[in-house]
Amino acid sequence: MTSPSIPGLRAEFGPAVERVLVSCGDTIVYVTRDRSHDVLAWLKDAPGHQFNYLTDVTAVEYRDSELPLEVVYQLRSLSRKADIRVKVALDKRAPLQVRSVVDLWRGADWLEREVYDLFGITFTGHPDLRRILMWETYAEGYPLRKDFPLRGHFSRAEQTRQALAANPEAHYSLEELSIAEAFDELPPDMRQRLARGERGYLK
Amino acid sequence: MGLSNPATENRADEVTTVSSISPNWVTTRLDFLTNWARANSLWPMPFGTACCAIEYMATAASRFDIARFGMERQSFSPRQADVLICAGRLPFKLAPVIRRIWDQMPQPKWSISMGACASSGGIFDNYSMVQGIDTIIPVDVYVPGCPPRPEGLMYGIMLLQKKIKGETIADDMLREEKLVGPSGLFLPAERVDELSEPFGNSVHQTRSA
Amino acid sequence: MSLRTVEMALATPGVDRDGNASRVPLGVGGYDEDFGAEHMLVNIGPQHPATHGVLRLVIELEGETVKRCIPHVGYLHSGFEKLGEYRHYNQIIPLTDRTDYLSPMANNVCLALAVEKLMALEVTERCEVLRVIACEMSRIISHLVWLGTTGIDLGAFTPFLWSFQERERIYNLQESWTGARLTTSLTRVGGMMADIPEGWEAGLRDFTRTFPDTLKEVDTMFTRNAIWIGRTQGVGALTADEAINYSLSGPMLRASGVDYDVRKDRPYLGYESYDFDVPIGEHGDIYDRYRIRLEEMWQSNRILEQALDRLQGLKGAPINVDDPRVILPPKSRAMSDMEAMIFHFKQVMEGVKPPAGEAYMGIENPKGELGYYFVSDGTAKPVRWRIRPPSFLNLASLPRMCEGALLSDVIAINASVDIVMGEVDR
Amino acid sequence: MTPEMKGFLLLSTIKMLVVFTVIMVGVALLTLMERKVSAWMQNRRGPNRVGWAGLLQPAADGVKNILKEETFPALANRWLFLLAPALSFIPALLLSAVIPFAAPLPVEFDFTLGPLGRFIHRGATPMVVADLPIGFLFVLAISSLGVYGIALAGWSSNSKYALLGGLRASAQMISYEVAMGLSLIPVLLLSGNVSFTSIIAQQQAGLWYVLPLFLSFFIFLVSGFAETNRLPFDLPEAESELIAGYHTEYSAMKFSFFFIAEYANVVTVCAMVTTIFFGGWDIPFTGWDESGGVLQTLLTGMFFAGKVLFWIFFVMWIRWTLPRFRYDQLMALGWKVLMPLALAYIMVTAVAIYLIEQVAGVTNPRLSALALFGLNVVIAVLVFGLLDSGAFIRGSNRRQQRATVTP
Repeated sequence: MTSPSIPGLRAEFGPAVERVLVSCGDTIVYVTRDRSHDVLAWLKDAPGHQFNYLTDVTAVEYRDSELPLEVVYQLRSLSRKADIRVKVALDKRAPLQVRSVVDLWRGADWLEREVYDLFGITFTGHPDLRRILMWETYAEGYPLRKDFPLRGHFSRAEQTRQALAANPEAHYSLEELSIAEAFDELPPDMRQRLARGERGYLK
Repeated sequence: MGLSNPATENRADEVTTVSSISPNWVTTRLDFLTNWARANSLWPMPFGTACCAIEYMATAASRFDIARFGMERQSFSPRQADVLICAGRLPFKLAPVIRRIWDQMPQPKWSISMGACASSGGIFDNYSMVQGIDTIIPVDVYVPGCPPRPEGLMYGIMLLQKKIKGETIADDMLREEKLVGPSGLFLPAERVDELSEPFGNSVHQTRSA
Repeated sequence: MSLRTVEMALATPGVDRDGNASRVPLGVGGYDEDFGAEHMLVNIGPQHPATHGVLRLVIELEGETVKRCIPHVGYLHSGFEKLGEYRHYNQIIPLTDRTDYLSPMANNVCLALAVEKLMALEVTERCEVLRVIACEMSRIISHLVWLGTTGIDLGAFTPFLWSFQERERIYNLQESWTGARLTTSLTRVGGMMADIPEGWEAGLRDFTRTFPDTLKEVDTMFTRNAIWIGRTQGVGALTADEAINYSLSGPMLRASGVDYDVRKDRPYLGYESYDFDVPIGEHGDIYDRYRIRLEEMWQSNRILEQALDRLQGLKGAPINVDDPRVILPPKSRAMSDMEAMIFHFKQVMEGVKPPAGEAYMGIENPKGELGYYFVSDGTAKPVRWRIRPPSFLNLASLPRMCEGALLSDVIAINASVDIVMGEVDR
Repeated sequence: MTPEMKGFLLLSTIKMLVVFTVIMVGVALLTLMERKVSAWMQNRRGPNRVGWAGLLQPAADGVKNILKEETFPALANRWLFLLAPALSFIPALLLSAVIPFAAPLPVEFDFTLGPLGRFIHRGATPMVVADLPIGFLFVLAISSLGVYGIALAGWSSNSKYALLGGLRASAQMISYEVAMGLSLIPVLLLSGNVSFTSIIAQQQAGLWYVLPLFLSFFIFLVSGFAETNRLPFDLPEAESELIAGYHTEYSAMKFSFFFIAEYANVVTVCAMVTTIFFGGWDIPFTGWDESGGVLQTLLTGMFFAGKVLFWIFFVMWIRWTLPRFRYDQLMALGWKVLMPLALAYIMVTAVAIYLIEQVAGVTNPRLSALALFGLNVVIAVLVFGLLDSGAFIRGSNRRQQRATVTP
């Protein structure tokens, strides 16, 4: 049985709701990439739906390389005790981008960073999109992608070398505290030093 | 960190000369005293990361009580620690940290690799995990198990005590540590390939490739 | 908002690029010739007594007041989800032990439930009761570790050892049931690894009878202790709306006054038929979290007693579903019966094969809602195994909770989140 | 130099050696005692592998630390880094010089020792290395020197944890110094003298000061905990926050010196508590005066040791029981509770003593002490009632009421 929210969703967004299916009792809604944020915002606030709790954000890549990458949002309404799963399919040939939902749920912050880290999906509008589980200079790619071998791309020796070269306190600086916004707050001399590349370089 | 320094000379092929001082009555008596003190006052630096850390905590708790060995002072400052106990898996992201802590510990120092993951990578033969902390720091005692029981860890500690009691101050090579070369390996790459042919070693990607 | 990435030069701190020693600036911001910097950056972790593993916090301090707190995780990233894609469903169970290693049995149960949901399997009643026992035992031992480590973080060392004594008693029970103290691998898809051994209920009953003594002892030591109250009340408070917005779950969510417990609201394993209360806090501070976890241990004890009563009536009932697709035939039959041997062979070599589809199963773990999300394409190995990690999401609210707190409060707040890094970093 | 002076010097040297040895060995054994007491409270065994019941454990730790590598952090201020352990170690030992540890011992000798000449000593010798007339003023002065060692250790290490620890230590020790000093003024009022010997004599005549001056005792004890950086006031080395606080960067013997200093301070504070509030070496209801012999000296010495050991045990008991204060709570307790309390108590005691001795004309010291004791019971009930209501430490005033939200 599909979720009772589906008719409302279809009425509100029409063609943006691509398809609806049920798997193991859970309703799955596929929405288009450009309307995903609107759909989620509507689901969060619309009276009668109120999926106010973001259970999870993740992504799925299928073994069949033709199939698109899916970003999965698990929503829950705490008051109505109902669930819905919203999926956004991303064509692998296009840039992997989707609107961030951090402005709706603060809890999405780290979840989206994790998806970015492990799948390489960019969330536009995310305040601080950095790698979270792997280190900042990790060079091998996105580990949960299917074209990423289980043991990584590099040899063990190279991995060890790179890991040891990664400075454990490299981010122990103001720049690190919040990379996205720190630069503007830096004192002018530090900004100049950064621009000169004394502590690193901007790109 | 002492890591970026390339090993200027490769000692792998040298014949190890053990000592410049021959053992005599004085050194053996001194050895006894120093080794007795060191073996019985091993202040651990608990580098607890994962499941093994819980078993390490159980070892420190009432039922097993490593305090009996004089080890209840957990030195979270590496400066005051004698034995680094790496309890749990070690991802590459943590590799420089353990190396740094090891470098910060004053001599004489020892290390125990607790559990399968620390010793060999365990079930985590994947992109993120160091396949054995002995690729990062020297290890004195490996304790197998996933996680090892507290009895296992205590047996490892007792083995380490035994090892310490066999040390001598006459051996000036005892605390010598080889630095990692620019390739990230202790041995030259060709030598690694040669040693690991034709099957590679347990994690066959450790080849220099 | 602009996105900028500043890449750091790979030089060792304290040593510049040319290898000369240099003094690391102690502070940042508003640098003044005479008085130095206004703020100080303190790096806590990854190896620090109070980070419960390998969490790293970079804290910007003004005096001792926290201006900003940035958690860094990933120091224990072990690639569980990637490994799961290379394992049969039953082979994933040992991996689940090692994510949240403070409550391994509950993780095993969650995995089995998720795969059973994917395959639409109904487990037997005895199996359900045994799984409830496993979950509640896990809740108790996990909260015990939380209690002990929080005590240490706030300076009281002794309760840690008391809680570990109780843990040892549960370890004994776990060991006699599963053969392992910590990494239990208790469940299988469609049933359990093993039934409980003879006389095991008596041991658990003894535990449920005497365990409240320890709880009372802890209660006398902390609940009305002026220092404890002073350290915990009003610290790290989150409102209900914030808690929901941050996707918190478990005791963290309930401490903020949100009445949500997966066991009550989306019952599984027949939890709706047990008589227990869900404690709800009202201030959302550390003290409420402490009270809730303490109360949950009492309630778990109650559930355990009820489950033991039910187990009496289910003596000799089967624990595994009668389905050769998922359950191995008994060894004796596999050795003598051709059909059973074929099933055994196919099970071991090919593994359980759920139909194509996907399922999300969330259960109330000690840390919060643990969810396993499986996507299957009909083969024996999942396309995607996603862990919805409760402590990862709970930890994400740390910067918010630490605003304006003192350095000591950060430690206390971090302890109150009850993280386990194996699960945060996976 | 007169033979009498030589005799005095000889005796003083002997006393110094004895006290130094006892303190050093005692401190070593105290570390073992701490471990055993904690083990006992936590249902453990504690060290028991070296020597009988682990008695040689301190020796093993000591020898190991002597033989360990000394580290100097790069860019630490080398000289201050070296000096700091000594600076905290020496005041801790100096303090033990002024505390009388037994009843005076009658010693008489008159002999000639080769080229050194004649040594003469007659009469009772006070069992204290230096019987200073300034008594506890000296203790207060010297104990406040200890903070330099800790603050310098924190600063010179070039480590942030150590710096924070050092800062906390200096603020905390200086704050509690005030309360500690003020808490001793009622003692001065009652005894009329700061010398330890006369304080003990007064207590023999009247009552142990813990009864007539209970609040002084309480404030002194709390400040003593803070002065020695023991739980619940161990913020300078708060393990779960600052790893090891001010001695984070210290290894080997330099670290051991901090350790010894801490325990020596504990001994001193406990000895002070014993001397000022529990009659020192006085054995109650015996009324022995200075005419006793060697046996009396031995017995009183043992009694003194017993009392000190009890207080040391008390300190350890507290350490393994209570959680740690937060920094602002610690400061609030020192400045907002203990100091005003001590000031008010000075006033109350002064008035009470005036009333009892001048107005009522009570001359029997025991009677006047009993009267003060009665007053103290009333004050204590008031003060602890106030403290328990949680106005200061509890922090409940920070708590805002919030309605429960059900989603």
